[in-house]
Amino acid sequence: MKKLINDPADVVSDALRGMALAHPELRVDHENRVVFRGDAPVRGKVGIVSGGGSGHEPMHGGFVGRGMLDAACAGEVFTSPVPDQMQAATAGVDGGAGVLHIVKNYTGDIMNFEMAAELVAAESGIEVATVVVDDDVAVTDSLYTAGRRGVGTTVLLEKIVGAAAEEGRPLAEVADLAKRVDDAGRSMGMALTSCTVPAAGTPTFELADDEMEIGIGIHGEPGRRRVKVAPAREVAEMLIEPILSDRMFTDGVICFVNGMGGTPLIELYVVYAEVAAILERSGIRIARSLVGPYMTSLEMAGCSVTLLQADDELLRLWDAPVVTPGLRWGA
Amino acid sequence: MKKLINDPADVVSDALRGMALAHPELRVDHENRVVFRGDAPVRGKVGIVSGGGSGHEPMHGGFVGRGMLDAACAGEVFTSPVPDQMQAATAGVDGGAGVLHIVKNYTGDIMNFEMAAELVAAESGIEVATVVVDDDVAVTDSLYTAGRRGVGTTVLLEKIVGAAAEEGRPLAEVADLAKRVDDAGRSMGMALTSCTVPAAGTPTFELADDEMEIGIGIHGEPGRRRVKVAPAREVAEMLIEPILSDRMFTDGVICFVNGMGGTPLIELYVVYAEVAAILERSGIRIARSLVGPYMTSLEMAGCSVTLLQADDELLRLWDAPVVTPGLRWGA
Amino acid sequence: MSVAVGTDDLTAWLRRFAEVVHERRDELTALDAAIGDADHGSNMDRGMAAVVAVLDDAPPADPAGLLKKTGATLVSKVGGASGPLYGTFFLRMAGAAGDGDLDDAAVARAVRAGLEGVVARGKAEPGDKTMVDALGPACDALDAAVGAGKPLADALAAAAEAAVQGRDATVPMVARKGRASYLGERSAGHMDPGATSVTLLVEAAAATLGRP
Amino acid sequence: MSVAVGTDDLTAWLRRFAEVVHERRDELTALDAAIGDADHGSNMDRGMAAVVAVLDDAPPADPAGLLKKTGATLVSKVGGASGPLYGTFFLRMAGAAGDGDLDDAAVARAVRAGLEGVVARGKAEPGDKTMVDALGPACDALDAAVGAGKPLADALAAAAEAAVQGRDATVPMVARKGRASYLGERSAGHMDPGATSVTLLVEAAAATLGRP
Ligand SMILES: Nc1ncnc2c1ncn2[C@@H]1O[C@H](COP(=O)(O)OP(=O)(O)O)[C@@H](O)[C@H]1O
Ligand SMILES: Nc1ncnc2c1ncn2[C@@H]1O[C@H](COP(=O)(O)OP(=O)(O)O)[C@@H](O)[C@H]1O
Ligand SMILES: [Mg+2]
Ligand SMILES: [Mg+2]
Ligand SMILES: [Mg+2]
Ligand SMILES: [Mg+2]
Repeated sequence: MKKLINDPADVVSDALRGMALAHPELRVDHENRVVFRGDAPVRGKVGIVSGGGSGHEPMHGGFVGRGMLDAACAGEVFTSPVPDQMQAATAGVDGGAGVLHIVKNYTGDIMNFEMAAELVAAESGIEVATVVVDDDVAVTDSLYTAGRRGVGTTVLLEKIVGAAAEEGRPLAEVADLAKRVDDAGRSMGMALTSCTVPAAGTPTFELADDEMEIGIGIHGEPGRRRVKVAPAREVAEMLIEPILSDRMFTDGVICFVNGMGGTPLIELYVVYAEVAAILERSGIRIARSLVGPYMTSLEMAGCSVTLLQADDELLRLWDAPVVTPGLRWGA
Repeated sequence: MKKLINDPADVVSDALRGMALAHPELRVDHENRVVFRGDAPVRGKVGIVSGGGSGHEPMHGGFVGRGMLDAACAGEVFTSPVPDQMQAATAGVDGGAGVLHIVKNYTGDIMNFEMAAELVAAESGIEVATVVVDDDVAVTDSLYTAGRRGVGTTVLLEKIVGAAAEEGRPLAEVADLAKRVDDAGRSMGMALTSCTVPAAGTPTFELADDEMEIGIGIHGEPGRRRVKVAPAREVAEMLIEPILSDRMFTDGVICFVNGMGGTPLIELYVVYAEVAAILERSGIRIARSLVGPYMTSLEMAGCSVTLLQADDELLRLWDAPVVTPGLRWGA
Repeated sequence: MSVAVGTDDLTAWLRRFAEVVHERRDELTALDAAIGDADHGSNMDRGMAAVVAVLDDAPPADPAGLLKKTGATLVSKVGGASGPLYGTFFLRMAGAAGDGDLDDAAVARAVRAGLEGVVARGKAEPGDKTMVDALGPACDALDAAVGAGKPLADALAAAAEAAVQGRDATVPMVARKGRASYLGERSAGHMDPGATSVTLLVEAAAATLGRP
Repeated sequence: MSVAVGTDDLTAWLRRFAEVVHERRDELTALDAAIGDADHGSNMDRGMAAVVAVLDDAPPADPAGLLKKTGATLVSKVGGASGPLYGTFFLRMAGAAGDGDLDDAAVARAVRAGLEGVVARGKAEPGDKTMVDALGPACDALDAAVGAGKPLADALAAAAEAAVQGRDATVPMVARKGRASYLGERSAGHMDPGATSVTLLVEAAAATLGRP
């Protein structure tokens, strides 16, 4: 295993130390592993809390700041944080208007956030609402399974919902908006290589030199199928086709080409060009775009594509100022 | 070779298509492979032109925009652009106040920019000044060699000099400032893996599973020495020590931990924490920092560290608004 | 003739489980790599190391307290799916344990409560390819044996036997819960990591409890 | 008795060079991978393919025009170090070529002018482990043989021989110019890619020019 780390057991705390030092405008609670906005809690504003396993940087800690998250809880690598963390985050961001928990649909995340919400309800008067993001079309949606994973839409949702909270909207509205964004987003990912969980020390899966995995998530889990490597043009087709089959997209989408961590930006732009060409042929206008490694899977090489059906309100919230280490504009 | 590309011969033009589509605020001259500010030329402002081989994204095209570059020329992967490109860029950004060429110290870049400057002088009245960036302490500085490579300082220099040009300062001042920044910056890099030039198809060098290269540049060239892999703490020492031996740094530096393309952000933060600890022990205060993959070497895993001795003026220019795909704040 | 299970017994059980998890950590992680995210071994090892630290430093004096602290520690230290599930298992055991030492029937009742907690928390049904597929049969076997008046040691041996069979039965299953479910049909042909670790838990019980 | 070198001869030379570069593209890139950035083969191949396209589509009618267009095409299409250097070589040859076909002495003068252009542009000295280490000796051998009245074909054969030796002599050298210089002592033990490609250029001349 070749990584720029110290002891594999310390990766998360070491990285949080680095984040705290590099971003003095944030406040890091190292004991609870929570990254806070420097000015949290913001009085009268709905607090937005997200979190999940580490290894997806900049998500979520890098999305803390004005116009996006108030706090992010960092679990061990690929392991949901524990309820204590969400409790500390919730208490730390409550400005009196309640708190929204943004949870990606993984059994671990669901259960830990659920326990945290139970504890918060039992121990404090803070009102908590929860949105579950489940946008991965690689996974069959069924009542009888764990349902779809939460992937790329999470980034867009955190930005949009963060902007709405910044506007001072009440918790119920913010939570409704969050559900609307989740409903409007679909994603699909692929990998050229596996990643190596530091504590495991070996690649999670093996891929031959001429193979790629289609339909992967963001935890190094194997995908839905393994195929021969193909040009970016065909990869873009393989990712977009199931998205377009799953939901109607009409004029004006946010198109997000995400890097998995080991794929450089030059390749993401190549993929974006192909994705844009397919959407153009399909008569779907791209209203906004985002290209880069925003929701990674350690050093995995690969990408995912997310389409979010936008409307005027969502675009206005997307364009609103955001000041975080990972996304920053308008201020 | 596993890459998200189409034909290796088309990587640069495909990526430029993607960039143009993802960033409608920029103008891309696909024939000359030049990325322009949408509003170039800006009347009365010194035009800032940079460029170099591709494969370092977001550098340089991703640094085009208000407060940074007016144009960037994209060469083939790891190959300096040709004089025609710099000529087109220079003509396209000249707002009457002259143009600064930012050139990294590589024989190819030097000669191609030199020929471009000769052609501009012969064929137009545009005044051109040139700054050569040569900050890589891995390379011995000598009159009898090609001198030091231009690496990480380039990013900081483009930001700072871009801000000065935006203030409306005259060419001579902007060029002097550029030289001052180059003098004040030092860098050192390392690699855990090689990269693969698309047209070559195989890794430029081979590294055993327990080896790393210290003193690499940004073109997949082998480094100065090969050593056993070590914890981030020791890697940080290996990178910082030669920097601190090469120049006096006093209170207030800009500290830049750069990712080489294949190393995820979580590891860069781990390295940053170690770098910050060493600087703290050395009594050098970090005034500003930058952590991320800003000057990459395709999908190489590794990092570099750049220290720039700052002062009030440089910090003010660093903090000034910048609106580019790769760096954005304050506006 | 029932042998009362007290704090020392539970401590021995938990220490034994911690040891085995530590020894087989890489194996559990490898199982999770095949159909999950390669962290089940390190998750369980981290959690049980924290439990052992509690046992070393500030062991609660009564069985219910010990089980509760174990559950709370796992919830606080593990995360992922296994943290809340194992945590809930011990918290519910604690809730059912009553005061003082546990006789055989109390042990069986506590384990049953633990299982119900796991099901309430995770909503897995038998056949979903989860720890429930090993813990459920183990619990049934324990109830049956204790109900038939078998000594606790024998009852736990039967439970361990049932857990092993339940664990092995997860191999051909297509996962419907947890991370493995994302793989669809590709999840078949692999043993479930949580069913494997929970079998180690029952085996550790068989090796440590009910021995006079 | 001097055989005049005309546009057809130069065209044959350039086509031959383009062919050889294309065939040995991977070899040149591999040499550059060892001490540079793994692009010399693709750089030269891209450039010479563009030259061949010019020869196919719009070949200038006179030798000087042909050399000039070749140089300009290489400058515009190659980039890197080899673009300006090879480009300058041909541009300076063009400048020295005068009007009409070239006799042996004119060929030698043009090549010398090309070499001087390379040195003026790149500032490499003999022993710096660059193309100059092959082109320089080739130029000297050409001058000497032509001065001694040898037929051009023989003179170019001698030049090619000298280029080969000069190229081979780059192996032990420590690079002081170009990208290989960043490697310091580690650059020793590898043949210089530019010295290798320029040797192919001289060999192509020997194979195509001065043959009646
Ligand atoms: N809904 C559920 N009910 C019961 N057990 C579950 C459920 N989801 C997952 N598990 C168990 O958890 C195990 C995985 O645990 P672990 O790898 O530690 O967590 P994660 O899946 O969050 O990475 C699975 O092998 C399975 O036995
Ligand atoms: N200053 C110089 N003078 C002469 N030749 C040089 C000089 N610098 C580099 N070269 C030649 O250029 C070759 C490398 O060319 P190429 O790989 O195409 O360009 P780059 O080094 O820009 O990648 C070297 O092998 C060397 O022979
Ligand atoms: Mg996990
Ligand atoms: Mg090159
Ligand atoms: Mg797991
Ligand atoms: Mg080269």
